[in-house]
Amino acid sequence: MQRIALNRTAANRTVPWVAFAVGLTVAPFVLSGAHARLQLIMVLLYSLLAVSWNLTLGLAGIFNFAQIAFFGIGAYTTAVLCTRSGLSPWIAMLVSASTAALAAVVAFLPVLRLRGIYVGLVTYVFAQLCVYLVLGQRELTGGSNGVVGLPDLTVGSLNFYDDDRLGYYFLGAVLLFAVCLAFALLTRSRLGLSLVALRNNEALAASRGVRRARQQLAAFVIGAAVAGVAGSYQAFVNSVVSTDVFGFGYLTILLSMIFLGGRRSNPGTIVGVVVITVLSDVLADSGAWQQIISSAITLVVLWLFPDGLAGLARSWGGRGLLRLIRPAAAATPPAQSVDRVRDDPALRDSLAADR
Amino acid sequence: GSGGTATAASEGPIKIGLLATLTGASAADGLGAQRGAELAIKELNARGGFRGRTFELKSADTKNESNDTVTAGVQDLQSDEAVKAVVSGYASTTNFEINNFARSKTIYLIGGSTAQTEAIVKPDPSKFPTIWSVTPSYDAYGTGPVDVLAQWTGDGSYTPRTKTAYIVTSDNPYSQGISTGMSEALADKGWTVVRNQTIPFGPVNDWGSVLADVRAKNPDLIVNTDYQVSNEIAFLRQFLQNPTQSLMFLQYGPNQPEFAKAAGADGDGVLFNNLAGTVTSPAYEPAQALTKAYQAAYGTDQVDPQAVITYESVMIYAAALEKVGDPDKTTEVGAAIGASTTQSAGGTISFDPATHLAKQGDDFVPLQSYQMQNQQKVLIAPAKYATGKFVLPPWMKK
Amino acid sequence: MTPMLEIEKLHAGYGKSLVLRGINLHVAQGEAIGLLGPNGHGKTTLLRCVSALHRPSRGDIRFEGTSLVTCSTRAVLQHGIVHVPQGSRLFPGLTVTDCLRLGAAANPRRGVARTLLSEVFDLFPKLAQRRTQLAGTLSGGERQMLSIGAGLMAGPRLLILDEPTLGLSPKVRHELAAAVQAMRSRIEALIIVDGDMDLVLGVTDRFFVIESGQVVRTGESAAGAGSDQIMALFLGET
Amino acid sequence: MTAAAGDAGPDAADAVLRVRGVSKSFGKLAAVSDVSLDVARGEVFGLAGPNGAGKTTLFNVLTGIPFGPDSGEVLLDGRDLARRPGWYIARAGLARTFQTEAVFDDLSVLDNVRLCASRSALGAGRRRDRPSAEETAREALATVGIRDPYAGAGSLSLVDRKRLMIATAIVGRPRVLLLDEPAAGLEPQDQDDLVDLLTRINTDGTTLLLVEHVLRVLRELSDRMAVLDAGRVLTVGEPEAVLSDPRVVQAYLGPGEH
Amino acid sequence: MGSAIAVLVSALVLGSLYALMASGLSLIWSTLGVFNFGHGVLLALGAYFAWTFADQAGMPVVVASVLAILVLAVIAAGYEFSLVRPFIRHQNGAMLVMVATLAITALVQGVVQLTWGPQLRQIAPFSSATVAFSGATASGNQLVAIVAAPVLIGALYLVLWFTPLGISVRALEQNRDHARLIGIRPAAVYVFVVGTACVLAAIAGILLGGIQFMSPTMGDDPLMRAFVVLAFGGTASLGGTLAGAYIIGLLEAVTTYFFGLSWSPVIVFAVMIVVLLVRPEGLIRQRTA
Ligand SMILES: Nc1ncnc2c1ncn2[C@@H]1O[C@H](COP(=O)(O)OP(=O)(O)OP(=O)(O)O)[C@@H](O)[C@H]1O
Ligand SMILES: Nc1ncnc2c1ncn2[C@@H]1O[C@H](COP(=O)(O)OP(=O)(O)OP(=O)(O)O)[C@@H](O)[C@H]1O
Ligand SMILES: [Mg+2]
Ligand SMILES: [Mg+2]
Repeated sequence: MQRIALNRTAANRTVPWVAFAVGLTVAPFVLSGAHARLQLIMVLLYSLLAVSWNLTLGLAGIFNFAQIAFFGIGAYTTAVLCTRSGLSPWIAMLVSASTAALAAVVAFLPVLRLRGIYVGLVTYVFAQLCVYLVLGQRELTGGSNGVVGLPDLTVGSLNFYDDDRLGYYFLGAVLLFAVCLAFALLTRSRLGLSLVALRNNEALAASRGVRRARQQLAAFVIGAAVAGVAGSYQAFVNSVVSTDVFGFGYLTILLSMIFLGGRRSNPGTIVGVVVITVLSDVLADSGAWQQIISSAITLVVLWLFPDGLAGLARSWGGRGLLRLIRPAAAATPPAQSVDRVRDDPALRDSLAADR
Repeated sequence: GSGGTATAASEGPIKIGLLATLTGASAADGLGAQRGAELAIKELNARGGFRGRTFELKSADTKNESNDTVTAGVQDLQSDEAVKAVVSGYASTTNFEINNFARSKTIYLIGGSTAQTEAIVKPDPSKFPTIWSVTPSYDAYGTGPVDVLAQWTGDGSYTPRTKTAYIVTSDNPYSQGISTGMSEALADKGWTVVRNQTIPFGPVNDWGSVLADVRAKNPDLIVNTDYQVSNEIAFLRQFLQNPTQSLMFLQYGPNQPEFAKAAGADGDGVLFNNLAGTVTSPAYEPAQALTKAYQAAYGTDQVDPQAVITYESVMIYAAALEKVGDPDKTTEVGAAIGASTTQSAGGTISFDPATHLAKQGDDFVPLQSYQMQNQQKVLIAPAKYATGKFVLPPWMKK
Repeated sequence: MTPMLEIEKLHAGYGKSLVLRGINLHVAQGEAIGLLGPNGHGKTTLLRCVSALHRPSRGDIRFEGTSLVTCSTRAVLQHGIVHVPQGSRLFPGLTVTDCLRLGAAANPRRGVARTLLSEVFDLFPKLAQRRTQLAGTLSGGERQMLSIGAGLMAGPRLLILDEPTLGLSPKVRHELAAAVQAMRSRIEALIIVDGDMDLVLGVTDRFFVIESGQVVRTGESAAGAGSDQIMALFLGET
Repeated sequence: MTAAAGDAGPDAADAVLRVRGVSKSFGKLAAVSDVSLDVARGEVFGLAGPNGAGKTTLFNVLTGIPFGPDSGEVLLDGRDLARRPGWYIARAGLARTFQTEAVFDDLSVLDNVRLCASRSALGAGRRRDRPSAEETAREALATVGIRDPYAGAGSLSLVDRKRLMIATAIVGRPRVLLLDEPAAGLEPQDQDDLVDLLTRINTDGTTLLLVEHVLRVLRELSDRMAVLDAGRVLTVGEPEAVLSDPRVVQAYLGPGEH
Repeated sequence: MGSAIAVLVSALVLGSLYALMASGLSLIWSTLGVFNFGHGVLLALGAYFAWTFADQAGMPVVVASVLAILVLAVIAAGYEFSLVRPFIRHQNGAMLVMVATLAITALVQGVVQLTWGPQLRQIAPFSSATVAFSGATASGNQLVAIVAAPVLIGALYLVLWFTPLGISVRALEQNRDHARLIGIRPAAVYVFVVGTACVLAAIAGILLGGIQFMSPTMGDDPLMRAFVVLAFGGTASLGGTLAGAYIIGLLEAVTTYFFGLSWSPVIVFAVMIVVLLVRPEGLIRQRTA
């Protein structure tokens, strides 16, 4: 059988994005109410952070535990600038991205000489050091008191806090959309390719002129900048920052989200975020049962679908896709699915057998 | 919830919000807070509620006290039109939620972290008409022990050898505030603080090195401001392996029933104090009443200090509401709270307009000083309520 | 000659793709057989099924009458079936001697490790020079020698060699062929897969050609040696 | 012993790659010791030798992956590359393949090649002066004969993996391509295809340095060849002459192989 | 003199505790390539079971501890069966196992909280005797910790380096398929590895539960320290892990004595970063495994 035709038309590429944008736009009106609004904002926040982490953890395959530190640094930068210097909150947000990026450069230094799981150790230690740094710089960071009383974000006379934080929701939505789009482009760019290449075979990559240090540093820095913005966003939403932004809690919940959804797949990750957030919310009143049930669900999903929910969706979507294309092999499958076919070993085999 | 116009909102039950750690590591505190508020609401409804409307409790779980969970809890309470007031023993570590409640003009009566409350309110109290702390400033925790020391030195029940003190401070705002205050107070009275050692907040695996230093310095007074019961007992036990001739003051922990249970006879002689919680003197009626009600409802006479805070908060709110007459006029209700004086189980509560904290003092909310004797808490100061006297701890020779 | 190993209607695959489509094959006691066939047509898969590294989806493998398809790899080994896999990197972090010793751990005859070790070192003197080196740092050919050596240490009754000459220099290749011939007196049966057809036909009694997961031709190696028909199979379309 | 023994060695000006006294030891083991070779522009230079002679190690130190030489010079068009990082040497125009075929499993065939065709891999240059990475990549795939550019590299057959590895090497237009046992494990037909392919690559102007144990391939391709033994160059010269040298027969070929 | 010995006792107790945790972690790590996040909660389980047997069932502490260790060994088998075996064979199995251990941590913490509640609990000491020498004292539990850890880890070292089982453990880690071909049963090795690690964690838990109060999260802090120990001592060898544990213990005790408890982590981390930059594989490098 002739290989499926692969015309990646502009329409095929844009449809999922338009759907995503529409979804983000209508979500706060479909799911109205202050409680749902805050849950949606949490979804956006966690998604931003998880997607930013996916760049190093998923795409580049680096066991980077410092992402939470970048998030925390972003949050603290914003909080300190806004309460101590009276800088415009918007500029503070930008500065947060750059301080987080700068921190990424520092965190990356030991990574230059380390490989594999050792990277996990040092980056984790880096995150711990950040906590001690924050606690140590009491005058600046408020130490264990944290920083309270951040101003609201405003545009003209529009206060983002109004209308149950509708402004914050849309800010988060725009950020998430932009970041997802940027990362999708990045994945297909040479930087993205070289990160995968380094993950697969470092020696081969080097022999093809790929500079590990530079490319992985870029991944660290870009991911960190996004995490910094997420931290800043979190600081504004809560209007407070304390050392719990560095906590193990974030680490655990984010890892579950990423793996439940499927690493290396941003849509999957976002689904993971939604599932865990909804689950925690539904189980909010069940005390210790909450963590028991949500971790049990994570385990069951991992048992059944090691590639996470994204893997599950792929194999379902894939089967549907196969049924679609068999009668008319010339029909063009959506660009999205082509990528999925390529990523999924089971599906790849079935296509190979078909050939 | 402000300006509710719908008839349902103005005629249905009046909801009182509760922010508490109902699950997670501090679930025990959360349970206490919930019981106090429940008990108060039950009593209020038994008395007929407010003009035919009943009170109802709406709890929001702050779990691990992280900012995200507290924000979510606050949001949940705020978005319910029927919630007119919120009470809390403590919610976040920073008290940042005060700003949220001030913004929505919701009545918020809080117990914990008075330093933070003061820091937020003091710059402009007029911005916080609905925010009040039923707990007085923790400053007394710093000065109180020094005052009683001076008293004992005066009446000859205790004579320090070198007037030296060793302070262990846990790295959290509560402990830090107290240890700073205590250092200053000690210096004022001519004492030397030989070391103020900060330890990280959280479980301490081994106190050996800290105690080695303590023993080397051999002070008259050892203060550990880490309020976590488990750390304090471990500290005490390791100290008792090879004690020095020092008084031992432990911040807050021994107030909790678990302390006596877990430490047993090892706890005897330990000094501690309390600004919250019932005044445990048989002569003090309001505390006796609350204890009795608590016993009837929950089968224990150990009234959780968190329960005292939430119980009194609800009662203070209800009284102010009665005065103003309209739950939606929250600013007025707030003003009424600020002007009120209440004989509560923890002492007489009236508020300082400059900080919105309850006033502290023997005639307001007293600092109760205790010593553990024969595995019982014995109230040794202030004299007004005292039920016993200071004795030298068993590890100290006359 | 009684059949030692019988393979019947064996089907196996990866995921949804079927690689073996009904292989029938038997090896008699004392016999050496060779498997030939183009790349990627299932020879390795077949051998992996025999040593229980891979589960067949259908069909049966019997060794001296006992079915192997539900056995663990270890149980297969305990029958005396030793499989030297294709292109294995062995244990990169263990020394040459450790790898060989570990190979002997499965040998039912205790206390032969030392003699076997010196035999392997005689066969591959290069390994003797490298005995304390980590397996991971060996050259490609040395690694291949080590892999074969570790297989011999297990005291095989049925020895399975998958591409043993891959990456070996011509000289070592000859030595290996000679060694395999010499070994035949001690092992009861041999299955060998190799790209070097002359070598395979030189050391075996019979050969099987596997294409598209099926045995498409079989014959006596002596007769087949140099056979244009076999050559044609390779040179023809794949 | 060096290649300068006068036998058909290229002039200094002609040599694209000059290896000068390169050594590499692991502890006491001298895996490569004092090797000097001159590879002429446009030739196919064969390299043979017993297992463990140091062929792969020589490739490693020439390309700096994963390590450079302990001493010696590696001159590519007169520029010394010894002890430079691997990516730098690769961009300077010295590409290699690996003994165990390696590709980027999680990328599609096209992306594998596209990455290696990228501007960053080729060094600086005007973008509009050259075809896009994708075009170059498709061209390279056509050269090696892989038809399906969207297949996942991880699902390729052995032959295609080998082809893809070569495609990723040639797409960057290296001056010298080092090939480590490209024919190992291939059946006769595929070996012939490989010879064709390498000949074409060579005719297109890429100098080849070829390590191979399959003598047929070595004979057909090499213009000149050297035999390494125990880290040293044993002989250099015309393939037929080298392969009939008694020392080579003794150390490498063994009886009966000619 | 008294202070020096007290600090030394402190260092040895901490070192032993960390060594028990870290050696199990490092064993799992080097065999499965996995960081076992569940190690802390296993420690807590050990402590809670020992407490239940000692305090509730009224058994002598030693008997209760042995029983708790047995229970943990059984739990370890379940742990391996449900968290390691289903995942490790996958591509990226290591990552999956890690997330699974993360999930099980939350799950077990919840179960512990439901089962044993939030009250403070402490295991009765092995012996109420204290030993005093030159002005410093050590309690029975401290002595048990100081002696037990090196003995147990020494035994583990012997097993790993001088028995076929030990070589199998190392071989399996390096090439699963070939290990199977030479007769190694992965499942058996994994059970051994996880079981040993669990038992060591349980022992650490029982010791800690006698010194401290128990909570579902009591293992978190020792786990983090063990993490640091691994980075410090390297995972390449048990010797390195052991040395790392005692060095960290000593560093902590000494820096606490001189600079205070809150400075000790900063100093420990700083030293660790320097060590990692100078010797990326950890302080002590060994030939193999
Ligand atoms: N782990 C695997 N997953 C999916 N497909 C596989 C796997 N291993 C092998 N295959 C496929 O199975 C088929 C048969 O492979 P096998 O290795 O058995 O062939 P072979 O005859 O030994 O080839 P060679 O001569 O190259 O060694 C090939 O098409 C290969 O791509
Ligand atoms: N990292 C290392 N440490 C120790 N010895 C090594 C290391 N790498 C290679 N060697 C040794 O150096 C020698 C040369 O190895 P090399 O891989 O270069 O051989 P080769 O000529 O490519 O052999 P083959 O034809 O078998 O691939 C071998 O004996 C090998 O064992
Ligand atoms: Mg094969
Ligand atoms: Mg080689």
